[in-house]
Amino acid sequence: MKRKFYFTFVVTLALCLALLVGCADKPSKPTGTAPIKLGGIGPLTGGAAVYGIAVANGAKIAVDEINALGGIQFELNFQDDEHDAEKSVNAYNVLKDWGMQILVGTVTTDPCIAVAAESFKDRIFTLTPSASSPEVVKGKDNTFQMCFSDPYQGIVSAQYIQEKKLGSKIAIIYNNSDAYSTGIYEKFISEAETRNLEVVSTTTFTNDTANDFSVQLQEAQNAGADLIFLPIYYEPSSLILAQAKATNYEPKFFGVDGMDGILEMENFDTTLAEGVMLLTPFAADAQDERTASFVKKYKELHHDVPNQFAADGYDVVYAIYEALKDKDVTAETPASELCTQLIEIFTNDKFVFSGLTGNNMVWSKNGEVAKPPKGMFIENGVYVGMD
Amino acid sequence: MLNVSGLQVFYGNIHAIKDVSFYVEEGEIVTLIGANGAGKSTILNTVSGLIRPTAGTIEFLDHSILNLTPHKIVRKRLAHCPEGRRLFLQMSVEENLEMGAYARDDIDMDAEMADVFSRFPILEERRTQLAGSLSGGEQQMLAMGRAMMSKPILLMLDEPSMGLAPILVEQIFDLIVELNETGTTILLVEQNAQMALSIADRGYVLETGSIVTMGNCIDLLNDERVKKAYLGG
Amino acid sequence: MKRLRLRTNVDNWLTYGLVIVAYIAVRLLLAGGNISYALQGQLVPITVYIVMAVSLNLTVGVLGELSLGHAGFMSVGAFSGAITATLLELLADTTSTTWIRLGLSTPWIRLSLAMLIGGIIAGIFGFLVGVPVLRLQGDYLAIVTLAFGEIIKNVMSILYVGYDANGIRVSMDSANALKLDEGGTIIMNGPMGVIGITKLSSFTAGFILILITLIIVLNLINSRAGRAIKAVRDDKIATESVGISVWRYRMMAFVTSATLAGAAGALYALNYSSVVARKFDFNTSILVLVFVVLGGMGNIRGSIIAATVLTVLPEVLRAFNEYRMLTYAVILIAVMLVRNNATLQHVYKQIGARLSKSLPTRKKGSEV
Amino acid sequence: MDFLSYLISGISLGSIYAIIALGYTMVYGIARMLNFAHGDVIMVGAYMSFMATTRFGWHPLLSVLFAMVVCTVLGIVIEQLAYKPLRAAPSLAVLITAIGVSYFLQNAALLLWSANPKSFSSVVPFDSLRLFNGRLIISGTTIVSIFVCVIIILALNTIVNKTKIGKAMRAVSEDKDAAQLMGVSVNRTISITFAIGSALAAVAGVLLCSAYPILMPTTGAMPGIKAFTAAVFGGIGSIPGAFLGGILLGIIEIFGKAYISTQLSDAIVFAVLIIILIVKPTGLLGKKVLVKV
Repeated sequence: MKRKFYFTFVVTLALCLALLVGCADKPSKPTGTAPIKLGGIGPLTGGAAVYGIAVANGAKIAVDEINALGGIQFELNFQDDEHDAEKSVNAYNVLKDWGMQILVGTVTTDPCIAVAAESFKDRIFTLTPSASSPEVVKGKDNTFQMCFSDPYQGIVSAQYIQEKKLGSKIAIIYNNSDAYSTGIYEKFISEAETRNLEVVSTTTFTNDTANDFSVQLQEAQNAGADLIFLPIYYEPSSLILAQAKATNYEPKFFGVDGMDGILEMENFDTTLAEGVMLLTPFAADAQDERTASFVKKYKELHHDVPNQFAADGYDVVYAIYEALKDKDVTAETPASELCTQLIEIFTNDKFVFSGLTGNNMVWSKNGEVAKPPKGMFIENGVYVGMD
Repeated sequence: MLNVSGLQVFYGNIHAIKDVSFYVEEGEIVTLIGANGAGKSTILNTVSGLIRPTAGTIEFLDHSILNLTPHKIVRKRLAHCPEGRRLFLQMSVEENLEMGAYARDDIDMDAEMADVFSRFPILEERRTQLAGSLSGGEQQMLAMGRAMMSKPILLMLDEPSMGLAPILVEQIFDLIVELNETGTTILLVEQNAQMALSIADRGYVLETGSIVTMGNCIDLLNDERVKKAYLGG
Repeated sequence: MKRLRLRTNVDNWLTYGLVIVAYIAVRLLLAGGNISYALQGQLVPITVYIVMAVSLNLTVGVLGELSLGHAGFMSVGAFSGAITATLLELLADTTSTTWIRLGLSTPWIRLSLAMLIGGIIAGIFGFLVGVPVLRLQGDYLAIVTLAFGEIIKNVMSILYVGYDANGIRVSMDSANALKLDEGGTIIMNGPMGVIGITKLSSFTAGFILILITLIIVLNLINSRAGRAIKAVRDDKIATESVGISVWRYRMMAFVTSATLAGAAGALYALNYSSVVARKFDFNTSILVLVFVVLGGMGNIRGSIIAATVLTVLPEVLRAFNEYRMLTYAVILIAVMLVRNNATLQHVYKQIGARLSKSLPTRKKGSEV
Repeated sequence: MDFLSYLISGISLGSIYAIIALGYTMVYGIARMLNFAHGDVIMVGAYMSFMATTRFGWHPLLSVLFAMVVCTVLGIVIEQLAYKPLRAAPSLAVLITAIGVSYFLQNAALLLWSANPKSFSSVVPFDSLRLFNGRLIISGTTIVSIFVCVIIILALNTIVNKTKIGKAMRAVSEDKDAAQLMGVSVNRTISITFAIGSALAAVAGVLLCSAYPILMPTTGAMPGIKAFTAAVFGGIGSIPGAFLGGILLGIIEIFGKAYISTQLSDAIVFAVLIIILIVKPTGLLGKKVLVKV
């Protein structure tokens, strides 16, 4: 009956296996000075693609710049994980077959937790640009973060709001289906308690209900909130700002690094974001030469303004470069040896890195980065330092 | 008018129609009789294009209609009133009649409908009712009426007497004869062989997908085998 | 009849044979070090998806009802399995009874218990969902399964489970609301899911689960109950007169399907260091449905092959870079078109007919 | 006042679900297939309008027309290439193909327009309506959505009940074979249905993004599923049912958030759906399915 079909199926299966098995012993011989193999993992398709693509693009720019310098050469292989732990581990294994020596990734939190467990076991140094949960680095000496950790952002936000007396009655709207958002919220709320900040309304949404915020805003308004804390990404934030405006509700809005990118959204009415405050390590319109040159390159290549993820990706590659540039490492150095060396360097007090997302960054033994957050507020459509 | 030859139809692995050939001349009433499952409806469905035969030719007015889709065949004024009536039960009586004339852009809808209503006054009474609310007899009248609306030159009727009271059966058969007299050629499929043979000019007897006997109706009515198998003695 | 049963038996043995031969082949390749990391990493997910596909086939192919929420049962199994495994590990550390400690520190015992409990809890959910679902028909039934899947996803992503000296604590608000003692552990942390899972799953465990699934499903299909279920699928009205027992059989199939999905979910969760509710969404339900439809409804062997090929396929397509998922979509559409093309089917049939003269044919009733 | 303003938010959200649901229900009613790619056609429609206004600088209304034309063509192309060859195939095969089309559209959009979200500017030129000294605000988009929704229903009702093609649609929906015997081309009728459904999707996409101004390749996915739920809720295949289902779903979603829990709003929506279907197994206004013996 359907034997022909089976036949086709089995042949396809065989081909698939052949391809995969083939991958294992296919040595990729690069020409010239053998570059060090950087693997990258992040969502390039699906709902979270915006973050993965930005990191991949940013990292690529850094690799090209570094290779042009002539010293250590890098080769970047960035694989899609669709923001899914299973696919992320698959991508990781593909990179292992390719001969990855250092991992740039993964971009999003829960895939990163799964992958870091593997890279820990395999002794591959892992520096994630943007997976910000402490669980990512917990118990894994080989995993480091380029971004703030979620609890840190929660604590610093509460601190900022209290110290600068930004609001007396605070409402929070967070995404309860998102690890990043929930992570910041939980620390914020406990820190707010110790600092005697009055939280008058806490409402949530999920990725599936991130359209209508009328109820959340109404509750905040009814509770008399004069500041709304938004530990969420900029896409839902843009909707919240628009809907608040439409109902003439004008509290202050305080965001975290996920808010960065809102001004660069194509066609976004920046007056909506007027006066919005946020903590972010990166601002695309910063005046320093390095940021300007990065933004210019990014725009030329991708016709978009880079967001913080792109900057994180860029910084990750540069941090690895800075760590390795005076060391005697080659494409032949085993991953585990590189791992030991890099752990040693990153946890060394003397290693201080300055990049697009902060100056004088240092890493703690547990892998978290310490860098000063920049408080910003939006005035006339641009970031202005809060201090 | 209609010329079918060497028709072969398969349902999956079942050989439903085995090398069937027949013809219908203009102005005739021709009947296909046979037991349940002999393949009568399959033949009509194949002629009207609903089923694609494996082999054989079907010519209507000297043109092959073998590769035409059903809605194109209807436009050649070959109407098929299918088994089980297949009315649009969620549509009104009037809309069902309008559907009958769907393929004809050139006719006067009101006049045709008036003609149908003159034959079946009960339908006029029920013209806004849903077809699903009609009784069995009324539904059969509507099915006939719907088939008439397209003013076919060849009308294929599949079991018009099924499930009807004898008095209604008589009425339907009278109408068939009347339609034929006003110039419509009829291909009639019936289980009620007695009745069918009594009004038809010629008949074909089907058994498990093959034609076993054919001839004019008077001969068939007197054929011993036919008598035994289909006429109850 | 005797001939038919013989054919069915041959057919079933072919299915078992396929699985066993594939297992041995992979084992040999693994021993020879001939398998890429990429494929090694996929071995457990492949077995999970095979079990998912076979169990869904019980609902879709055999019961004849479209389910769009199969991932929901997988989710229930994954979380109850992951929580069970974590608790057992904690228990092994704290208990003073030697034999319990020894038992629980054995990974495969913890894995089996986790899969068992994951399966049982998913089965209970299957029953609860089945009560309303099996009253409905067709697309309405499908949408209710979709709704249950979404509800499960929503609830799982706000579920917090902790463990401390006082026992297990559960909250639907936040991790702070668990109010754990000093030294308590958060096992399940809302949208973060269960983190820090000790990886217990293995290819062999997956293989054993497939065998168990096949034994259960194939025996169910060929049992009296199975025949009754199929009779209902083919002709609802005629069998309705048979009465209440039909409902029981249908429920039995539905619950079995949910239980196996739960066990598969537990196996899946314990293959990674973390598991999140988001994974088990509508898209995952659809993915498994694609395996079933592509493999042929009611065709168990087809499900196994389709699940394997389609799990590996997106990885093979990595060479296409950013066009990968686009290519995947095109292949999916093309395969559906080719598979259902009337002309080609005719060709299959002729080839099939020629082959069937020399080989025992598949039982016709099990195909759609 | 809160109650009223929640009600209005609900109706606003609901009217958009309703327009999407109308497209679902039309296609389901006639072609008997669950077109899971419908949500992605919505997304394409929104991108078209976005491109027309921001890149080509067209008038918003012209951009809506442009979106409708593109989506209509897209709908017909999809139907011809992917669904028509499967007319005789089991309905599940068509369902899977529709999902393939959905993946295709999403990933094509990702490649064409990048993953970066776009901020959509509303095509509605009216200001909000302020009542009770500004304590109750009804946005221009809400008013237009409801208005458009009502117009679409009236138009669909007229098409389906009064025109020849509408009768053909109903005939095909009831009995494909009998419709063919009346001279109806089933393929053509289904293609026209797809064209209408896709044009509606374009309108829905523009209104969705006008009300919730963010546009990404995945924008249509969740509203698509919700609207499908709404269509079933009201009785799939029924035009007034889709309207009622959409509006009710919107209201339930908002009220669930407002009065029960923002955390569980989705679970609440789907739980209500399940309860309704248990009480009334064919949806609110669904016809009893005729089981052919």
